[in-house]
This record gives sequence, C-alpha cells and structure tokens, in this order.
Amino acid sequence: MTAEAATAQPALEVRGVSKLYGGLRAVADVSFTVAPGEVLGIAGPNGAGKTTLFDTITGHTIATEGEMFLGGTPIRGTKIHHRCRLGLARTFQHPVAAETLTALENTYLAASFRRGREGRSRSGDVAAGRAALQLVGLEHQAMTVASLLPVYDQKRLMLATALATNPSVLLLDEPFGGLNPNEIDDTVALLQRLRGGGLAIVCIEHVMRALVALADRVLVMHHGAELFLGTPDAMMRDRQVVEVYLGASGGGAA
Amino acid sequence: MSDLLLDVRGLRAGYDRAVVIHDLDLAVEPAKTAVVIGPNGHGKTTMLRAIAGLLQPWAGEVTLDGRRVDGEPAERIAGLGVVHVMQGDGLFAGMTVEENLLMGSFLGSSWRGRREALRRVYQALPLVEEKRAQKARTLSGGERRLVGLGRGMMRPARLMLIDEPSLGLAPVAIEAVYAALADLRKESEAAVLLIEENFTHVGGIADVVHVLEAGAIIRSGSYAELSTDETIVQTYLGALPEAGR
Amino acid sequence: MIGGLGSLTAGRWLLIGLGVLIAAVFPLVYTNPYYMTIIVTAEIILILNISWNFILGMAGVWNFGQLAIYALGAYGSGYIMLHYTSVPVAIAIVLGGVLSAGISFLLAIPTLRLFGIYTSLLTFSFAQVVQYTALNDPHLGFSDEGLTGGSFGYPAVPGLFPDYGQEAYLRAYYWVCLGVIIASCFAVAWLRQSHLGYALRSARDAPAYTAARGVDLRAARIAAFVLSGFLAGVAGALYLSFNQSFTTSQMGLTPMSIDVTMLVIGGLGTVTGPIIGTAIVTAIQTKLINYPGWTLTVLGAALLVIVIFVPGGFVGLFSRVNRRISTWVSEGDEPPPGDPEPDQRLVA
Amino acid sequence: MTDVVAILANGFIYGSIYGLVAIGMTLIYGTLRILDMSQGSMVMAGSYVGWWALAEHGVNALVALVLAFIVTFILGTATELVSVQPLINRAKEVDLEMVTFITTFAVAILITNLALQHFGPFQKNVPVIVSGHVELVKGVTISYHELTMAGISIVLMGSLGLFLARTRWGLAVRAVAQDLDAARSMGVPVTRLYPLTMGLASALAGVGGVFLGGLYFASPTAGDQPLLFALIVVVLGGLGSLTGTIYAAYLVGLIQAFTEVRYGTTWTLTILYAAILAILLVRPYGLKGSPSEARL
Repeated sequence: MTAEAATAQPALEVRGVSKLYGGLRAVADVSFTVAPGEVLGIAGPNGAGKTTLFDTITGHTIATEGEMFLGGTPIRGTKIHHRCRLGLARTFQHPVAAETLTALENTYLAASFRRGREGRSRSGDVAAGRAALQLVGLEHQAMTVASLLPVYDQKRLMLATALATNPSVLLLDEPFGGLNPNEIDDTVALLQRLRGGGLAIVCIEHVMRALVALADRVLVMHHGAELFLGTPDAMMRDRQVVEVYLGASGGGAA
Repeated sequence: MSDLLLDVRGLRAGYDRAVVIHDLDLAVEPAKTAVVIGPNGHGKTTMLRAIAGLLQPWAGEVTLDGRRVDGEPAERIAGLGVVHVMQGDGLFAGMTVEENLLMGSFLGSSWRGRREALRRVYQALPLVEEKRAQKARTLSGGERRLVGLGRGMMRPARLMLIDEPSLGLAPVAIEAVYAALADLRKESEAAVLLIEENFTHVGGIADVVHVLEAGAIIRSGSYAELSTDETIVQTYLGALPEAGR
Repeated sequence: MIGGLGSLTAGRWLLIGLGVLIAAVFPLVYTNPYYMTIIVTAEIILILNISWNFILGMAGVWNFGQLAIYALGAYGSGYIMLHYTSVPVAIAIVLGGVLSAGISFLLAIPTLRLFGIYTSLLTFSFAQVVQYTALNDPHLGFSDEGLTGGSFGYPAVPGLFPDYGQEAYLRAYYWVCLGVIIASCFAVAWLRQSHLGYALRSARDAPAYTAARGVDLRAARIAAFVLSGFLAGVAGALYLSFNQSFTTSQMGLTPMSIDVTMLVIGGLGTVTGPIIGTAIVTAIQTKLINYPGWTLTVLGAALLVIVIFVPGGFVGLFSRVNRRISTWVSEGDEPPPGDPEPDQRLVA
Repeated sequence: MTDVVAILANGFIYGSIYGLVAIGMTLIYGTLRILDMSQGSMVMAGSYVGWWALAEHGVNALVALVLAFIVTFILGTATELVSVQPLINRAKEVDLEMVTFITTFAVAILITNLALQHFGPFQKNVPVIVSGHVELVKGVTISYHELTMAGISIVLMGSLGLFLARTRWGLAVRAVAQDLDAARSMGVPVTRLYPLTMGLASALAGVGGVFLGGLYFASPTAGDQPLLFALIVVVLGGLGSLTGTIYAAYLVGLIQAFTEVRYGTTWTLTILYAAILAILLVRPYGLKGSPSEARL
C-alpha cells in the first residue's frame, strides 16, 4: 500500500463505533480507516463482536454511538439500501440470495442499483449482471435458480451480486468459511485482483492462512474492543494476541 | 472396544448442505476428560450438537455405552445420561437462576431428589446460590457460565458435553469456571467431552487432547505433548511466525 | 433479455391464444342463465384473487385486508353511480378502483412497519373494522340506508348495461369481465418480470439481503399494495354493478377462507394459479350447493392437505433460508440481549 | 350510578371469559410461536358438548364442564398433530408462523362445517349451569350462571399460572418457549409437549364454550365472535405475555360493557378493532409484548 494511497480520502472511515445490548457491550469504541485498494482483516474469537460491527456499518443494526464515513460522506442513520447505492456492499456469513430467482436475475437486480449507473437501461443492467457473474466464474450458471446451486456457487453468487453494485468498499463476512484449500486459493486470487482495481476490502475471517495471505493490516477484536491493529507479522509476534488465541505458553511462538 | 463410554466413527454433519464435519472419529473412556481444541469456524460446536442429537448427522456412528444413538432426538439422548452444557450458556433468560437449575433435573427422580441436588450445587457454587432469585438475563457472562455448569450438575450424568466454557469471558471469570470444573471432575465419575478454543486453561483437567481442524481430528495426544507441538501454532496462526523459530 | 414476456415459448403463446378464443366464444354457445350467473360471479372473484395473489403471493406481504379493499371499491363506485349519475358507469367502476388504491396506500404505511404475524393481524383487524362499520352503517343515520346499505345490501345501482335483456346482460358482463381478467393476467405476468417484480420477489425471499443490494423494500411493497388495491377495487365495483347490490356477507371469515383456498390450491405466487384455483373451487361449490356445510368441509380439508403435503406450491414459496437474518431487515430490530454473535454459533 | 355498576359488573364477567379463551392462545404462541386460529372452533365445540350433556342428557353441570374439557383437549391435541406438527420438522423451508396461521384456520373451517352437517345450522339452546340471578343495585342484575362462569374462569386461569410457575411440567413448557434446544437437552419430550400444550389451551376454550353456550346458544358459528374477541385481547396484551393477556382481557371486557351501555352492542367490535389498529400503529408488538420478551 503506497504512501499517497494512505493520505488520499479513505474509502471507509469508522470512528468510535459502539453497540450496546442492555449492559452488554457487543462493540466497544472501535475505530479504523481503509484506503482504496487496501485489505483490512478482522479477527478474534467467537463472541468478539465482529459481525455486530459489520451490521452497524451496513445499517442492519443501529450503532449506539460513533460515526461512519464512506468516501467522506457520513452514513450513520441512512437506510441500508442508500448505503449500498453509495458504494458499500457486503456479504453474509451464510450464502444468501433471492432463491426463487436465477443467478443472472439476482445479479441483474443488484446491478440495477449499482454506483455510477447512468440512465435507465435494462440491457445495460443485464450486461452488468452478466459481467459480475463472469468475474466470479459463474456465467455457466446464469439461468440456474439460486436455490439449486451447490454451496460454493451460492457463496460466489453472493459475492457476484455484491460486486454487481460496483462498490467502493466490500465487507466480507467469513468468505472462506467451509471452503476447501483450492477454493480458498481461487477466492484469495479473485480478491487480490479486485483490490488491484482500487476496491477497499474489509474481511472477517477465522481461516488464518487466507487472512494472513490477503490482509495488509489486521484488526483483532476481543470482548467487542480493539485488541490489536497492525500488520499480520506484527500480529503473530504480539503477546496479547497470542495469549487470547493460544493462551499463556503460546506453543513455540513468542 | 466396548469399554469405551463414547465412540464416534466417521461422523459427517453440517447445515443446509454445507458440510462442516468431515469423517470424524473420536473416543472417550469412562470417567476420563477428553478436550477438543481448534480455531473457530472448524466445526467444534457442530460436532457436539451432532453427538447431543440437536443436529441430525448425515453419516457415521455415535455409540454411547455400546448403544447406537446417532439419529436419536436430543431429548432421548439426554435420557441416557448425557448432559449438554451449551455454548454461550443456553440459559432460560426469562426464568430465575433456581428455575433454571430445577430444569437441569427435569429428568431427575423425586421432588426430594431435586431439592437434594439443588443443595449440592449451591454448596459447590456459592455464587450461584447468591443469585438464585435473579432472572437469568440479568447475570453477567461469567455468572451465566457458572449457572450453566451448575445446571449440568443437577442430575447424575454418564457423559458431560461442555461447549467452550471460557467463551468471551474475562480471565478472572475463566479461572472460576475452570476451578468449578476441576471440583466437578473430582466428585463425579462422569466422562467429560469438553471443547475449547483457548488451549492453556485445559492443562489442569485434560486426560487427552485432540486437535480439530477443517472438520476432522488431525492430532491427538496428552496436554504436555501438544503444548510444544508446532502444528498447533500452524493451525491457530495460519503460518509459523519467523521470529518464533 | 432475462425472462420477460418474450421468453414465453411459441407453444405457450398458442395455448394462451386457444384458451382466450374458447373463453370468448363460450357465451355464444352456452346460455343457461343460472350457470352463466355463477360463471360471471366466478370471473369477478377471479379478478379479486389475481389482485390478492399479487400482494400475498408475489410480493410476499401478508395482507388479510384485501376483501375489505374489494368492498370499499364497490361502495365507492356505488356512491358515484347513485349520486353522480352524469358520470358514465365505466368511469365510476375505474374510480372505485382508484379509491381502493388510495386506501391500500394508507393501509400500507402502518402495515409495512410491522413484521411476521403482526402484519396479518393488523390487516385482518382493518378488514374487521370495515366489515362491522358497514354492517352497522344503516343505523349511522346519514340517510335511511346509510352509505353502504349494511347487510341489507347496497341500494340498486344502474350498472353497466341497465336496459339489456337477461341473456344479453349476462353475455355482456361475461365479456367485460373476461377482458379485465386477460388484461390483469398479462399485467401481472409483465410486472413479474419487470424491475419492480424482481425487487418484490427478491424482498419476499430474503429481505435483509435484498435491502443490502440497494432495493428500497418499503417503496416496492407500497407500490404492490396500490396496484393490487386498484384491481381489487375494480372487482368490487364490477360485483356491485353486475348484481345491482353488495352486502357485507361478501367480507368476513367465510368468503376469506374460500378465497385463500382458491389461491393455495391454484399455487400462490404464480400467474396462472388464481385461474386454476378459482375454477376448481367454484366447481366444487356448485356441485355441493345442496349439501349445506359440505362445501366448506371439503375446502377446509383440501386447504389443509395442500398446504402441508404439496411442498412445491404455497409451502415452498414462503421458505425463509435463514429467518434470523431476515428478521433484522431494518434498524431497531435487535437480536435478543446477551446474544451478541448469534450467527457465530451456527458454524462453530 | 347504576350505569357504572353495570359497566363494572359486565366488564368483570366479559373480561373473565375472554381471559379464559385468550389465555389459551397466548400459551400456544408462547410455546409454539404460532397463532392458533382454531381456538374459536374449540369454543364452538365446547358449546355443543354443553348442549349435548345438559339439554339432551340432563347431566349435572360439573360433569358437563369436565366432559367439555376432555373432548376439546383431545380435539386440540389432534389439531396440533394434523396442522402444526407436520410443518415443524420442515422449519427450514417453511415460515412456521405464517403457514400455521393458514393451517389452523383450515382446521377451524373443517370443524365448523362438520358441526354444521352433524347438528344442522339452527341454534340450540344450552341450559344455564346454575339458574337464578342476583340484583346488585336497582336495575342491575347478574345471573348466577355469569358469576359461576367468571369464578371458574378465574380459578382455571389461576391454576394455569400456578402450573406454569410451580410444577415440573409447567417449567418445561416455559423452557420450551424460551430456548427450544436447551429444553430438549434437558430431556423435555418436545414432540409430546407441543400437542399436549395445544390440547390444554383448547380445553380451556372448550370450558368457556359451555358457559358461552348457556349465555347465547350453541351453533356452528358460535366460535366466530369469541375468536375475534380473543384476537383483540391477545394483540392488546402482547403475544406470549400471560399477565399482559389477563390485563387486556379485563380492559376489553370493560370497553365492551361501556359501549354496550352507551351505544348498544352493535358498535363494540368496530370500536375494539379500531383500538387494535391504533395500538399496532404505536406499539408494533402490542401493549406489553416486545420481540425479545415474547416469553411466558
């Protein structure tokens, strides 16, 4: 990540975001920025507040405090669909799509709300939808109804519909969960290509091998708060991270 | 072979066609404590839910005391002496602590027997007795784990399945939970199958440790052997840290 | 071009053309007044069912107030026919539809703030208020027969073909209703493949996902309410015009249960479903006319069997791949406290 | 002055009977998370049992009530097994809450029309449980039948509350309502508990049916009005909240008594449903209900 990319307008800025359920602080005062083309990994044990943090950014849950900016524009309080049209796309932990529609109908619908779409032209939207399917290698499944797709294809379709909205920031919730090794490698290669095109990516993941290969920086969360924010190498040497993951002795590591 | 309390062979399970557990074998001897560790997202809870009957396994055999139980509903498996302390806490939020504990002995014998079990749990876990009249939803994370554990102790068990007791707890709360676990093991001769993401606390209670990665057991051994084993670090941190070598 | 009317194969077009032809020629061949009256009434009920199928089946909004909207269309157009005789009856019927569309819009605003069973309860309550208000209306004292004529029935209105002989009258209404049916079927088929149609079907299958892909769920569903309300209003106006009266017995539990059975048997959410369902149930009703109680027993049993054992139709359509995500569709709907990462536990 | 006494007395009577019918619906929603639309037809069934036992066979009142309890208990259990249980194990592909609104509705149609065929469409007079009446204040009389109805309703509601709070099976019902998986791992036999819960709820409505039969009559449509009133009470009280249901029942009873005295019986349902519309606009989950609190 070159120097000037850091000083340019961050694609996504999160400042002091918290989420409280009664007395429980699911997310506690988390802040970070992601520059265009940068990949930020989010790690941490179960119950650390990762998905809840995502939900506050995308609007599926209301943040109790804190501000969020997408390419400089504040998005706190805006509706979910507005945030998407401004360039924020997300995937879900479980592959989900409009299951009675075909793959192409799914990406067409998403493409019809894509960022920077000029004029109402159905053929333009259909073409954008087909392009998104090609990006993830699903063009051969264009006419298949989503519920009939195998699980890996459903995961790729969910990614395709996110990309069809031409996002500037892509939030991924465990994209590698349940994938076998070469499926992981394909997905990592695809994400590397996308970031090359200037897409900012924030990725929650447990599969460390993939996260470490992909992320420029990693935010480790524990009890809803930031435990560590830095490069993957520094993460592996950080005493606190190793303790939370491995416990005191940390095996042969620290 | 038949002297095994729990014998899992070729277990295969998952959600909505997403396979999470691939061909898993696991054995637990009577009165012994087996611990299964592994990073999140690799199927620990799914394995436990399949054994407990909350999830229908797609393939494989689960034998308890020599009797096939895979495919049986959770309520019948519970009847065979299996106590399942669930992830998070699985408490009944709208009911008081004492009501939760009484539910633990739903399969218990008489009214008097349940009162006796209640007295025993209060003696073992004074904090739980202190909070007995409070609604479960008002408890903190650590308190909920202790009540969950206490509820598990309310009826005699052949096998206890315990799901990540230290999940999301502050260190001091983890100490209290593991201390209670250690006492429990001393006085009851139930076998324990415990899954945990955090590796260090299990030292005191684990007779054997298994490492679960990507839905299958990849290594087994005593706590001492595994704590210096490099594959553990590999599984957890994805790559061997240069500095550590 | 995805889907769209163009995607219908030549065979399908031939079938549709043949069906329309047979339907059009039918009254020239068959003129028994008793059965023709039943058929025209069935046509009007079919128009109502097409409108209900669009909001309930395609948009996936649990609206149980459709019969009240249908009735308000009748009362609205009747009022115009009675008090503004200069307005041609056909316009009055359309205005009845416009009135119902407006009321559906007003009903949509509160309904779409609710989730799950509460949508059904709110719309069901709306229908009860309309029914009981109309029932007691003659005692309201506006004028001796009130606005709706209550259970005695709306006062006689001229209707479309006031001076036709019985046979010509039946045939004229048959063709008018047939025209409305064909137009609304094509409209629904076109809508289903339109941008709005895809948005509605996607919102029905997975609300949280669809909102995250840029669809304004509220706006799309309000549009569905208004369109289905208009068609229901036209159906109500046609019923009043054809029968020269409209009683509150058109609303209420019994007619609603018959209509739901028609939709379910025909296959909810499909374009042809209402046609098949209305035809089958009307045939059953006519056959069992002289065995009181048998009709609804058979229909009740049929409804139960089909909903439970026919995975394809109704049951499969309302699948919630992951109900937990879809209940978080809009802000403010928080997961139960003390359960910060419900999704995390699903995998491991 | 007499109006106030009449309103309070009638309100108390109506509130008790609506409470009895509605509490069954809340019990079912609390445990099964479904709205049982067949509850009205259970009231109708109860009124026919009352007619059969009291009018046809001159059985004594208590036996008639017990008989109604048993008959509707069996009917309710059968309803669950036919219209809900087959759908439960398909929870993945089916929206249980919505579809059972239709299937229980279908059962109501079925039972209503079976009664229509068997007993004919004409209203049947059901003798009162106990005859005679008492004059509270000049011009305001309450029949002993109504008083016993209110009394027994309160006793039944009270014992349901005690059952849920104190007994082993009562705790199990509440546990199932709050965390199904946890309850199953305690050994609670859920596949038996669901039908029995629906049976119990229907039995309460059945007993209510005998009383309502005595007040009005037994007929195939005897269940429609009670269903509409029970829906109002359940929505007002917040689905799944027992105490909310009891408060709402007496509130609805008072409103009905008030409108009857002031405007005559015609406008009662209209006003009540208008109240429901207003409530749902302001509090989308009913007076006491809220998403996470819909627990017993």
